[in-house]
Amino acid sequence: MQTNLFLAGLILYPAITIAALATSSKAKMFFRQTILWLILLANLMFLVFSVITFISGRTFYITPYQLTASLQFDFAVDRLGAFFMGTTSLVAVSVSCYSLRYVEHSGTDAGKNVMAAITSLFILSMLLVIASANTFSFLFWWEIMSIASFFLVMHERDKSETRKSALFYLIMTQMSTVFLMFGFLAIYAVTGSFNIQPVSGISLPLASAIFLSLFIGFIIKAGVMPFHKWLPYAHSASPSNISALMSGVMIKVAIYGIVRYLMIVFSPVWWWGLIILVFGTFSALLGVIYALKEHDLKKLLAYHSIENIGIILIGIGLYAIFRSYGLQDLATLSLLGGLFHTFNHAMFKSLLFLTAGSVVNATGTRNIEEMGGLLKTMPYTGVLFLVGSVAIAALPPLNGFVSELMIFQSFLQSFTVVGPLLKIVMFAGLALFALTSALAAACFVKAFGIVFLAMPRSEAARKATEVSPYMLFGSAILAVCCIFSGIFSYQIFMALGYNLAIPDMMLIGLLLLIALITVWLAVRVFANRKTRISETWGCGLTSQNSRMEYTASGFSEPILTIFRPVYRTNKWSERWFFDAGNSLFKNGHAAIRTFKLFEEKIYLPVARFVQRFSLYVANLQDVDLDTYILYSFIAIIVLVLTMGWLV
Amino acid sequence: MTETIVFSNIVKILFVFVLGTAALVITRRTLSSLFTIYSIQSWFIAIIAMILYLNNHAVTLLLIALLTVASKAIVIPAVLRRIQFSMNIKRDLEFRYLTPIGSLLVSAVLVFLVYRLFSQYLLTISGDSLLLFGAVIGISLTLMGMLVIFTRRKIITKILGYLTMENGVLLFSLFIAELPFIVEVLIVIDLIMLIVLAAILAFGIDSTVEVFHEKLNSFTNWFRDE
Amino acid sequence: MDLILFAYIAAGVLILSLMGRSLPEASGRNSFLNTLTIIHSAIYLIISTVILVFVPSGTFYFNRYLFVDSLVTYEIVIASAIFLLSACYARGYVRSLLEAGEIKARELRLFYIAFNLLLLTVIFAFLCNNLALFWILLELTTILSAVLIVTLNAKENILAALKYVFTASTAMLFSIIGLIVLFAVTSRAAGSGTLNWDVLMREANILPPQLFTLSFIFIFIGFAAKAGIVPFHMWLPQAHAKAPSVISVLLSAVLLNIGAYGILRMYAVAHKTTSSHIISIVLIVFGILSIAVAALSMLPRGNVKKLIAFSSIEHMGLIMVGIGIGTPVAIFWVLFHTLAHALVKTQLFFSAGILHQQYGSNQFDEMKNALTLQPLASWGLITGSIAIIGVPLFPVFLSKLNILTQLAGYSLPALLIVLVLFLVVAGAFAAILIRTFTQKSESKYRTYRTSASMTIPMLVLFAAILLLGVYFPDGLHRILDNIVDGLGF
Amino acid sequence: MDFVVYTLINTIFVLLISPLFMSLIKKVKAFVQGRRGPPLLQTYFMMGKLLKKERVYSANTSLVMRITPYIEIIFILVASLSVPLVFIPQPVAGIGNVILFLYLMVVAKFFMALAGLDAGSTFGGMGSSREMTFSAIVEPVVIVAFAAMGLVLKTANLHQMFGISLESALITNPAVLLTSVSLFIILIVETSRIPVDNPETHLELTMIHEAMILEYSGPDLALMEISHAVKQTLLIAIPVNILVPWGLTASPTVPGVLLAMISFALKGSLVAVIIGFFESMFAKSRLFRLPGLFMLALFFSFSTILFELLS
Repeated sequence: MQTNLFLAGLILYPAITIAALATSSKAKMFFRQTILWLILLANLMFLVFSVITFISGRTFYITPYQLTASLQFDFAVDRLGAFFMGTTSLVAVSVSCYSLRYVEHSGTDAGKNVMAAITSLFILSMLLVIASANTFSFLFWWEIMSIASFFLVMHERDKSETRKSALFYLIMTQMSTVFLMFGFLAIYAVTGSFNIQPVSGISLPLASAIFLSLFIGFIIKAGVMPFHKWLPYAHSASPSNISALMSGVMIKVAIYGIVRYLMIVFSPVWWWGLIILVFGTFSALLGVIYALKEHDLKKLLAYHSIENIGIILIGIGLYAIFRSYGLQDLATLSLLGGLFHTFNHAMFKSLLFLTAGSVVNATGTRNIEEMGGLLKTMPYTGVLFLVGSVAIAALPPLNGFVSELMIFQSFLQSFTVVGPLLKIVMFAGLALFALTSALAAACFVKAFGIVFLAMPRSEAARKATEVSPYMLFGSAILAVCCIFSGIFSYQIFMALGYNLAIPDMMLIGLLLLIALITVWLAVRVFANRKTRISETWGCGLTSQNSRMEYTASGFSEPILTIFRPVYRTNKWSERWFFDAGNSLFKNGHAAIRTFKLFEEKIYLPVARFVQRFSLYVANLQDVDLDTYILYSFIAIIVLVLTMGWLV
Repeated sequence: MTETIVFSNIVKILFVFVLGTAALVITRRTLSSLFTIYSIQSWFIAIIAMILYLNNHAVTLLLIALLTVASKAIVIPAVLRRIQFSMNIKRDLEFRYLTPIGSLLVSAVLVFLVYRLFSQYLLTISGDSLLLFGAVIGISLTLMGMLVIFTRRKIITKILGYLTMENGVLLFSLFIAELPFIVEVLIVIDLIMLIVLAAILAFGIDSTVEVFHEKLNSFTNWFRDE
Repeated sequence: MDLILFAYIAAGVLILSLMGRSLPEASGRNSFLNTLTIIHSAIYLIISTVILVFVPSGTFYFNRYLFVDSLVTYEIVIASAIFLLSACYARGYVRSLLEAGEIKARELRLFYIAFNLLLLTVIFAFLCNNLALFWILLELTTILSAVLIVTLNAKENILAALKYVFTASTAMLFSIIGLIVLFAVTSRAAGSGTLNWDVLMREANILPPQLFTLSFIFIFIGFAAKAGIVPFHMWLPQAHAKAPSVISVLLSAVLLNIGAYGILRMYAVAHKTTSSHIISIVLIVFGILSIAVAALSMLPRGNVKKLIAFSSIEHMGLIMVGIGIGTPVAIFWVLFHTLAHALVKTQLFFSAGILHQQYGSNQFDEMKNALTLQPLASWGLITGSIAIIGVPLFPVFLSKLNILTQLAGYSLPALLIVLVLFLVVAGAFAAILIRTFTQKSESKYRTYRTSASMTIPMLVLFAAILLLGVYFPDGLHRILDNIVDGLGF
Repeated sequence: MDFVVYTLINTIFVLLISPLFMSLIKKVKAFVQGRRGPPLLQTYFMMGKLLKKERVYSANTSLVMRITPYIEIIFILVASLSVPLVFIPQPVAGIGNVILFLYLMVVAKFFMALAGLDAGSTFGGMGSSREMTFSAIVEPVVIVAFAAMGLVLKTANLHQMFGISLESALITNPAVLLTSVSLFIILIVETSRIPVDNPETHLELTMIHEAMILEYSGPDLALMEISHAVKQTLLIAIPVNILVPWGLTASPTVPGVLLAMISFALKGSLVAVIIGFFESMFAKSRLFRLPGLFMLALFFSFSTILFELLS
């Protein structure tokens, strides 16, 4: 059953790509719809496949294609692989359902066909990266994933901002491949084979070097702090269904890599776990702090992906520390927390991106300062966005809370167990982690409040209308998953055989329901049922317009002032005067500029250095004949000298 | 016994003459004198080959000597003079990177360097010190030829530098091991074709493109009828 | 079996004599001469495939001056295939050059004679067993390709050809010194001096290692110049950029291979002597140096053909590194890489040729709304550069990955350096392509109609590249295996 | 079965007792200012009056405004289950989990902030922006305080904490004293008392909590006030029941529960008086000086941790 599902999926995706590419110039809407329905079908097949493999618990082996004796594509899907493939295909199902109507909005016919084609290749490559059992096919599909997502980011290529972010994205993915290749090839040099299996008999320094290079390779792709800069650019530049796929699932493939190599290939040393923990904590904290100052809806969500990836890394870091100290049950708790948060983040982040996509489509802008009051004009999208925000802000009944609770639990229980120095680190980690999740709640109050509540702040927001039912249904699948996996989390874990000391959310949900019914009845019986509509209290001002409302920058201004050292905001102003003596002020403007630390301090200097150095090398060669011969002359002399001395 | 000492003295004198001509090639400015120096140099190498033939009676040495005289002493200088006449350039004044004195200093250092580095290897092949000395002179002559190429401005002088390099290689082969004669002949033919092509390109550089192409074509028609 | 050799020579002489006779006027002349060239290269392809299939490796002709073994047949098939493809492409390309006035009608005879002579010399260069004869034929290819570069009606071509001739031949002179030393060494060690590959292979273990390394270094200087290895690569970008695209295909995909073939043969001999580790250090250092200089000088490039030329230098550097490592797997994938690189490079230059005809210049900034005007050429260039960077669905990924795997076994720091350099290359290609193919301009361009003779080779090439990237035929696997055993790895 | 009895008793008792503490604090502040202040049952009368009034909603408000009061009250009530005021039941499926308790209150805060924004008035926006900022800054302090207590009492479940404090008289243990100081500061912040925010005033620039519920009227306002009062009682109950646990009973016997109720009422009113005096002693501090106060609480919790590690 599983084999033919897997093979059917393996054949269907490339067939879709080829069909869509072949007819890309002529195909009209009907043909494109069939293509998208086929992609939906393929995703469903893989979803069923991964659910079966996950439940059956047996590892599923298959070697569909052999290139040469040493290079072959063999796939092995164990429980971990099935879990990640399940998440990927679930998100892919909802995104492809969403993009049935979303694709119609932007671009020419040919562009839309090419996008559909490359999306199917993109989804297939992600699934096969997770399933691949040897590093050759891992790298093969990893590269296809990067190039396919690069083309998808380039979809709206006439905007200069898209070009910049697409180039930035490609360079970062290629850099991650450099580190990954270094790690994989070093393992190949030691073990002599490509397949992913426990590596034994490695000296610690070499193992640490390999682990570090793999770790850096994966966190570049996952968008962790020092290497995160491509994520906000790529997500705001690419169409929403693609950024939902990218941030919902592609980042998870990198997390899968870390977990696979940490759990199976290497046995972690405690300071590895510490490194992961430190990277995770700072990535989470700075991710949410930068999200707070962001007023572009998709960039805000992108920064939140960085924050949630940080949280997942905290879970994995704790797992590595506990495992190196031999605390088995704590290790499983924190790992399950990390993995469950991966699943949750895939759910609510894709939900948020899809609903954000509908909002951006309806209002035509990404800037939340120009939105407002959309809950009344787009009620269903509003409710879905609310479910997403409640989940991401880790509020109890939903799934975001359960996974963060598990990580909190492993933090709390670790104090009684771990050595003194590490306890201090744990406390600091706990404090920063709590600050992160609280700031996330604040950020999503801002996002939901400014976008959906009160009065529309621009003409476009006023005329926004609800999106098509397909798009709503796509997001609704994810919302239902969020709610379902939140409330029945305890039961799911029990079914899978892990009984964890976490509160039973189903009981809490029940209690909430009972309380709601009793209070509602009490109010219905005792309270007065008359309601009246009048206008908001404005200290006696009669004309009530949207300029009176709180804006997004106003909302986040207190936090910005408290975290000023992080933002290093500098106040910039310029003035023009009528007279030379600068006394008669003509006009001028001022702005608070947040200092882009990473961009100015790390990325641009490196890029400039490479540019200057390569210009120098290039000018070295644009010379005339005499200098050519001079170079050869010097080269021969040097060669003869070294040979004379060496041989 | 005596005649071997006399023989090695004569060869050493000829080496000095060859190095002298190389120095002259580096420094001289007028093209016609350069061509005569080149043919004298080829004569000296032919004489060395002849003397070596007298010493160990290898037939190829005699043939190489005759070939060198025929090609490098007579034919190539004639071709170069005819090309120089049609380009009517008299002198090559500018120097680049190294003034003549600088080049001479560098070539002296080169000779010493090559000797210092390669003595212990080449000794095992060449047997006695005279042959080693000849090989070292050959390699340094090649390096001096290369020196000429990148210090002189005009293409014709660069061609001449290339020819002296080729002479150095020939000298080196005389003392280390003569390649089969057929190979030597092919090398010379190849050298002539290279010189003619380089000359035409040099001619093209100075004149307009049309004149160049029509000259190139006339050359090919001549080539085709043969 | 001398019959096959004479078939080559007979075909060559017949075609050349036909070309010598009186020719129809302008456009008729091009198609007449072009059909002759196509027939000529087609015959060569057929003969080489016949040799590949029927002739057992190790047969000698022409009293041991020429010989055939599995490596030779492999290289001949690639060379004649590339010549056939460029001959078809040339039909349309040269006609548009004629219309654009970049080439004169009376030049055509010279162009095609040189083209066919070059094919002849390339095939015989691979065939010859004697190192000196190989050297002479290499010199001949330099002269003929210089003539081919000069046929275009532009001043800088002459300068480019001159630079090419001088840089290549000065370096080649040093390899004669190497030959002479080798000849002396073999005559001293084994009685009679020899320069034939098979004899050298047999006597390799009795050759004194130090002297052999000395001769290897001198010979390496010459062949490195022909293969475009860094200190001697200066002529390559200039020659490729100025030459007509058909010729830069030959320069890049065929002539560089001969240089690399010579070095591979010499290394096969060196591998048997005891001093092979010094030689592999030299090769790897020069290889990494070439990748570095090529990678760094790609970024500020404005000219498409120069960019592609630098990527050839980079791939030759990778081949040097592969040969330097010297394990059988590395050599296996080096051979595969020569084939892959030749195909992808031809595709790139063909698309660059069409874009040149469309915009009249090679500068990237001139190429406005290329995707709409020339979709085939632009997508050819995009898929070509993606293939050359080493993206999975294309063959270069397989060879790059496996050569680096062997490099990992050799030394990890070197692996890191090479990987970072490939990152710079990918960044450069991406930056340039994104900037070029998103340039828009309202001004009306007349679209250059690419004739069928140009599109067919490109489609054939694209199919071959994609097929090679995904499916690895066993026949090819067997050929490469016997080559690796033949070379004694 | 025992759990159902516990829920009934605990919820009803908390609903009854909390308005008393609110009016007691008002009474103490009035007494300090030399006035007689409103009668003790004033808060009950206010609830009754509000229930009878009609609801007035602004035109801009949406669904969020209407559902927030209900969400407020039901989340606070479920949170109250994890703080046993009178008797400690057998632990049921992690109800007493500290993180769950805190996050249930965060939900209430989250929706109150949204409601503040919904009306579209400047005060509501300012209130929710400041509320969310300072609750974000105080969150790590709260969790570290509870973690420190967890470290001291070796458990992360409130029910077990109260159980342990029942057996061993913890009043003498210095570490617990330190955490209770930081818990008291957290109480002041969470229930927006004087140094952080002024609960009585309606002066636009100074109110944070009040600003968010400015737009509410009638039964909604009543629900919001009740949930605020219950939250305050819960935060009073935690330090009280840990430091002075003698009233608590483990078994649900009628006399035991009655005694526990009386003892908790006394203890609670004592703390309410302390709060009243505390509020009268301070003036409202400047907004961006508050993080300094939070750091004080954090300092106390860290000293507890160090204390615990060293001993």
